[in-house]
Amino acid sequence: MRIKVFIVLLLAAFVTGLFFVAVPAQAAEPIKIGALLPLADATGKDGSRSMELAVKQINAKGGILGRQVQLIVIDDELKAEKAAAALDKLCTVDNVDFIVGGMASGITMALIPGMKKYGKVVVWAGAAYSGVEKAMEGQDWFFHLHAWDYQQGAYYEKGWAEVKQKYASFKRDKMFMAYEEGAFGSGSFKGQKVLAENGKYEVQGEAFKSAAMGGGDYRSVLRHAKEFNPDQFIWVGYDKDALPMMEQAKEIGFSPLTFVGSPPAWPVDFAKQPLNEGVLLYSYWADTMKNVSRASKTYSDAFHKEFKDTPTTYFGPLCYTNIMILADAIKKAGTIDKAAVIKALETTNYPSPLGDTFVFKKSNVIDHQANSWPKFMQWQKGKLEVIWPWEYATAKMIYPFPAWDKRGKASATIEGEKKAVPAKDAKKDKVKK
Amino acid sequence: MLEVKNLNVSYGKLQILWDVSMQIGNESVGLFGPNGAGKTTLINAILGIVRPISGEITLDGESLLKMETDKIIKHGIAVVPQDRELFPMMTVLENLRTGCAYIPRAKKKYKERLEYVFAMFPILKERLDQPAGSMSGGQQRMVSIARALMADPKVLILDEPSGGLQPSIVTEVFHGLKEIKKNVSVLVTEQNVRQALKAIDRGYILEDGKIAMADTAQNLAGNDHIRKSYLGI
Amino acid sequence: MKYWKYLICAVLLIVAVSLPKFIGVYPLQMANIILIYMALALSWDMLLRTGQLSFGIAGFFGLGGYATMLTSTYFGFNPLLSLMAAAITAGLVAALVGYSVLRLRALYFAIVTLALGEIFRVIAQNLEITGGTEGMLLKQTMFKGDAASTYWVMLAIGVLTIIISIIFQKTRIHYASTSIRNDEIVAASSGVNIFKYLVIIFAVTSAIQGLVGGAYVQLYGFVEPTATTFSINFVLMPITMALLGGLYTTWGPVIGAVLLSVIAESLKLRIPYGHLLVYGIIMVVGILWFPGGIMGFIKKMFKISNQ
Amino acid sequence: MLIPCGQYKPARNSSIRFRDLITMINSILSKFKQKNFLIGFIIIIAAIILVAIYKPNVLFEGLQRSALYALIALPMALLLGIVDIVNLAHGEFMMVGAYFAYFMNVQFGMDPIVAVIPALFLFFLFGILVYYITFKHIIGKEPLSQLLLGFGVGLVLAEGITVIATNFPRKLGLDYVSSSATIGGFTFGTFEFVYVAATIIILVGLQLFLKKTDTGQAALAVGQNPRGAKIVGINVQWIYLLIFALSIALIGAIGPLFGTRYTIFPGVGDQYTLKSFILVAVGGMGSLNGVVLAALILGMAETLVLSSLQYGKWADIIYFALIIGFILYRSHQRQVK
Amino acid sequence: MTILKTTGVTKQFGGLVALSDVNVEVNENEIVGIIGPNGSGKSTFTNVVAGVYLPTSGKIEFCGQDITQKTTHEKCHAGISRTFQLMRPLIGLNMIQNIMVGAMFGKGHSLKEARKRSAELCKFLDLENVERPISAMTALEIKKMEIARALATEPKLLFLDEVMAGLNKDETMEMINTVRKIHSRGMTIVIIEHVMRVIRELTQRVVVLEWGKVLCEGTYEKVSCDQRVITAYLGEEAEC
Repeated sequence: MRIKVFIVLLLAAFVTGLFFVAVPAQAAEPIKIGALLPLADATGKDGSRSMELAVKQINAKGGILGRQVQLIVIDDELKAEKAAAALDKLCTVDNVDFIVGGMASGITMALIPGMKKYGKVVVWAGAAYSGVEKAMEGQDWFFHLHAWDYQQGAYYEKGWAEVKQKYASFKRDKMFMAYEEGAFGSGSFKGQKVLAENGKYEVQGEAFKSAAMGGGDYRSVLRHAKEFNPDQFIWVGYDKDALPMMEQAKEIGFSPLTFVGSPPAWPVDFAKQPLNEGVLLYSYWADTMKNVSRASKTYSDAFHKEFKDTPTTYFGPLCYTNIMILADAIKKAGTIDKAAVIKALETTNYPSPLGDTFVFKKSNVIDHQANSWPKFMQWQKGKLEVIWPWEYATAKMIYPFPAWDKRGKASATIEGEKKAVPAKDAKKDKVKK
Repeated sequence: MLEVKNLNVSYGKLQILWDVSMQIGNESVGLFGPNGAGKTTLINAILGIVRPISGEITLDGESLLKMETDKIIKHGIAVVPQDRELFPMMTVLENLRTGCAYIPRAKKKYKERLEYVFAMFPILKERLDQPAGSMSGGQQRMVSIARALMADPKVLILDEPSGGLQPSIVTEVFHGLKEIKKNVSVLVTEQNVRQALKAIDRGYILEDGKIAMADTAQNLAGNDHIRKSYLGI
Repeated sequence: MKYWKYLICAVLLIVAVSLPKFIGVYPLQMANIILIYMALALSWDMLLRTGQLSFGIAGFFGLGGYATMLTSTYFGFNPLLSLMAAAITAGLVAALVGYSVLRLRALYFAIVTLALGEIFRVIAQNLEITGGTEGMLLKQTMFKGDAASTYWVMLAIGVLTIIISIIFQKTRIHYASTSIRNDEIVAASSGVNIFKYLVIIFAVTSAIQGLVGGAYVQLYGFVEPTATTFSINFVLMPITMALLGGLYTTWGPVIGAVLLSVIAESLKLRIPYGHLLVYGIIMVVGILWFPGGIMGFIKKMFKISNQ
Repeated sequence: MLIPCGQYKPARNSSIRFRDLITMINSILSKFKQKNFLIGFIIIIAAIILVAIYKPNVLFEGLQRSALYALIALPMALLLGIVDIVNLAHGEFMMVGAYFAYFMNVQFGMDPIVAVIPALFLFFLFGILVYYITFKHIIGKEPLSQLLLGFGVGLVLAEGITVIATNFPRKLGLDYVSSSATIGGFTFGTFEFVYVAATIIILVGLQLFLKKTDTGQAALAVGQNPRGAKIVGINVQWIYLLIFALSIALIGAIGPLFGTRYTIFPGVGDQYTLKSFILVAVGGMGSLNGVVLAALILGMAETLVLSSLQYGKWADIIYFALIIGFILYRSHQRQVK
Repeated sequence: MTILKTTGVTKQFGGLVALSDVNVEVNENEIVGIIGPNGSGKSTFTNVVAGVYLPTSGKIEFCGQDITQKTTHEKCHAGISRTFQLMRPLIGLNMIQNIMVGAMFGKGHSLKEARKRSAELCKFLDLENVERPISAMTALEIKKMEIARALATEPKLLFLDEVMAGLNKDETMEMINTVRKIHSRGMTIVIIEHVMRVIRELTQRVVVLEWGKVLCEGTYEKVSCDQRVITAYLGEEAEC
């Protein structure tokens, strides 16, 4: 008796399962683009909205090759197995023509076997971990839009070198890196060590447990940093770590010459925080870039019009770019044939809202790498200003980082710095001591 | 007066009590019977822990049937359960206090009741701060009886009060029972029939869930049936 | 009547084996996920049948995953061999730690198994050989990711788990674990060597969890200590499935796994934002309506007694 | 410690009096007469002094960290340790409390520390609501279903907040959060002493409540022996409701304190549920002091390991190894007895 | 021949002395009764001999072997089996499965053999409808089942701990017959009881415990007239 009931139930469950997954394929009228993003995450939300925006704009202009574009976004839930299943659904049930999206490196790793199996053209926005690149060696259908970890590191070095050239008083002989203990943080530190060896400066680092993982107490790391007395302090973590990190640095009286953070996003209302003044960060995009880049302004305005909101992460413009590059290539190829689209993609030359122009080149391992470059930004008077590269700079850098305990006169310090060039020399002397 | 009328109780399909009726006025009443006869079930029914399928239980004319246990206790029934049911990590004094703290009527008389209880069990006075769980079985029994008395009950139910007690203490308990019954109705179940019969006024014999016999203590003491079933003599 | 049962099982098995002929890759992938969680839920339940509540599923799952990764990377084991290595490693470690840990009961055992899992994670995260926090990539996943073949391997693991569970239910192990769960003193007085059976069952269930962990690595091709391989998800989801399906049975966790996986996936596709809210409500309502799990509900409905 | 005959304490009102505090201190002091306790105490004090000399920051920060752990674990100790209800949505309630304070601040400019008071009341009501809808129906049934129910409730709370307020992290930037003091050239943060203070207040408050009030005694009684509690006239259901609501009120009110210092997001509570659960198990069911002591030892040990540059990454292992060792030791002690 | 011999067995729980210096001998094929008021240490004695507790001091010899420090299941394997004062059926198993637990783990029989032997035992003890769950059984049946579970381990010595508790008169009679039947198979039995009739009917020798000590021992007739026993057992003012 029991077995009967069980079988009935099991069959029922299975059949329901099969029915809902086996949504019948529709006639191949529109061009289908499948996207994988973590929808519960800020990056995924910005990304999916921007993709929708891009598709809407394309369709409003009559689509591509006279066909409409259909975007199918599936949540990867930041779970490897769910992401792999989602990829299978896109490729076999929805029969998409192209794959876009992507955020976390770990999830991308779980998708590699599937991507290789289907061999569809993939234009991938996420994944900075170079392990992914190694696994993608020799795959001509893989187009990557995010800088690899080693590229980012090298680029930062270049940036700081240029900053040093411009600002005589700038100093970066000793740096301390506080990094979250996950792959993101410790990968960054590994790269940084190599760079420091080449750049002949001293570096020390220590891992902390990110608030995202249940941490949130950074004082021991900050104390070690203070003892080390670096010129530059960098923390590599998440948006959740941003403000407590600064508060605790203030608490123990740790104010290095430059205070840099590199989270993928910032917490809500971070702009309103009084502590943010002078904090530097690595990012790809800020809303203020609309003042210096036309593409950025177009995107930003369109996004605001559509959603009455501003994207908080660079995944917004990046995912917009993702769709646009693909759409341009299809247009250029005149077909959705794989080989033709790959060829067309190789000739991409897209000025993106991120500021940079995307052109696919060879990277260390893969053939198709095009990316925007990170920018040095700084919070100034509640706004995120780009300070380097010079061509996108929206403001001048405040240097040195205004000490926490002198924040009462914060504004005076900034203005003083902007005007008073001689002050730099005085600081230089002080540093030399 | 506690009155039980035509009570039927069953656990699932198994009927435990059949048409049981009894009354307890201002007296002490014994309830005897072999293990499994339904003594504890009857007590549980009075306390509202088991719900009868039919019958009526009243205290001074007020029905107890629909009440929750805590309400019944507040109405003036106190119980000394078979397994004592003390709070092992709490001290003796705290245990005693729980006896009256939740009964508004008794709470007012806390000090008075405490004196009364100590008069009855002087040994407890020396152990006030000892956790109840660390005491010997006999002392725990005393705490349990004392806790019930703290409630200043109208009816006191004692379920096997002499179990696990040393004879001298048993004597003390039953001596105390005589004291107690002066102002409280007492219902006592007991295996130590001989001792109990000396302390009670009337007795009921419960067998297989039915009242087999009801008589005065004197008559029961002289009854051959009881000698045979319980004393084995 | 008896043969009818076997016949049904055989037919089901044939249907399950030939599934790749009829359905696409995506349902197969979903089937893989269901099988992964089902095996974890069932193995957890097998230990629970002795009354021991384990929170260490993720720990042994991750341990198996790392064993697979390390043996195939450093010793070039083929996938199936590396899966065996995963099962053996997890089983051995469980047997070893079981010697001290299985003297604990209830909440204490649960907490200690949880802590053990965390210790495995920290070790994996801090060693060079395991790739540290970045984890490691498998050179080539099992059968080059061929959906049918991987599904068959997962199916084999799932069926193996069900078979072990049935064996546990049909042999003296059932009597040992039930008596231990019901009353350890009675069990010992009847001659049950409680400790021996606990160690055996703990080792076997942990080996299954390790095996599933190994399969996970072979399917998705990487290990990563913090977010994926030792994820608390692999503790909470299987427990949820087993509880909702019905404890102490073979089919309860199976039904739970199928049902919850299907619900989760279909909710995700219908309600992209906030599907977990609905999922949570379903769980709460489920536990309030079916406190004995779905199997308990079925038994009640059909008035099927314990036997 | 026997009280001489005739000197038993006279009747007390249920209200808390100063004298009760003194008796409580006395009973704590009397523990020092026990040899084992004294030795343990001396060892702990010596260890703390050594640490303070070696690394003063460990002392302060360890104390603050321990206090936070203890603070969050205490409401769970009340619920799980005293009346045996497992609430896996513990951390999520704290998270909701933190969000409450955040929005009170953003909308009405209310200081989060002030928001503790409305949170206490609101979460008490919220606790009653949650109890009636969910936990009431499974108390006394299959204990495992409590786990699942708590997990489900936690998911609903976290996802509910995600739907309402998105899962972007939020953090109030209040000046006093990063206030600090300097003693002899050593600078340390002072805000987190709020946690120490709150822990002491809650611990003493709960102890007084449990020891000195009839309702508290009823809660202890229900926890130790639900059957016994019934037959002395305690409304057991009501006690479950009250303690549940009280626990939720406390954890909800801790939310604002937590949220001023830490970034909040819907998943922030998870880890703290787990930590509290572990602390309650390690500290001993039913013992609030034990939970605080366990938090102190684990928090201090963790901070000490973190404070060393090379071994900081192994702090987690120390934490969990301590837990395992402690539980094994305790079970061994039990068996010896 | 002496089958069980305890020498100076003492058991303390914290400060409480539950057994002190208990010396008891049980000879092969006899029925020994252990009586005493509640809390006199009867059950503790069973628990110490059958291995739930280890004695604080003293020595337990069984069939000439020292089994003092053996664990419960080892003592079971050595040949000591017992029932429990309160009914303790394994509710997850049905009637015959309960008995099979004893056969399988006590004696190491295979599942099939265990089932066969358990069925025989059921027949021997007049247990019918053996596939019933515990919830459908009467108290007498559960008691009998527990005896069968103990017998299934094929012990040399059987402890019956208050098997009559909770039974009515007829059931008690039936149980007495059952015990006789078991004894007639050549089983050595120690019976712990406070229903005097049972002791009188069944036992050849009685050991009286009080406050954890052996008060006296001898035949029922002798013991039941001992003034100390009467005082201990029936209360002070009893007469014989």
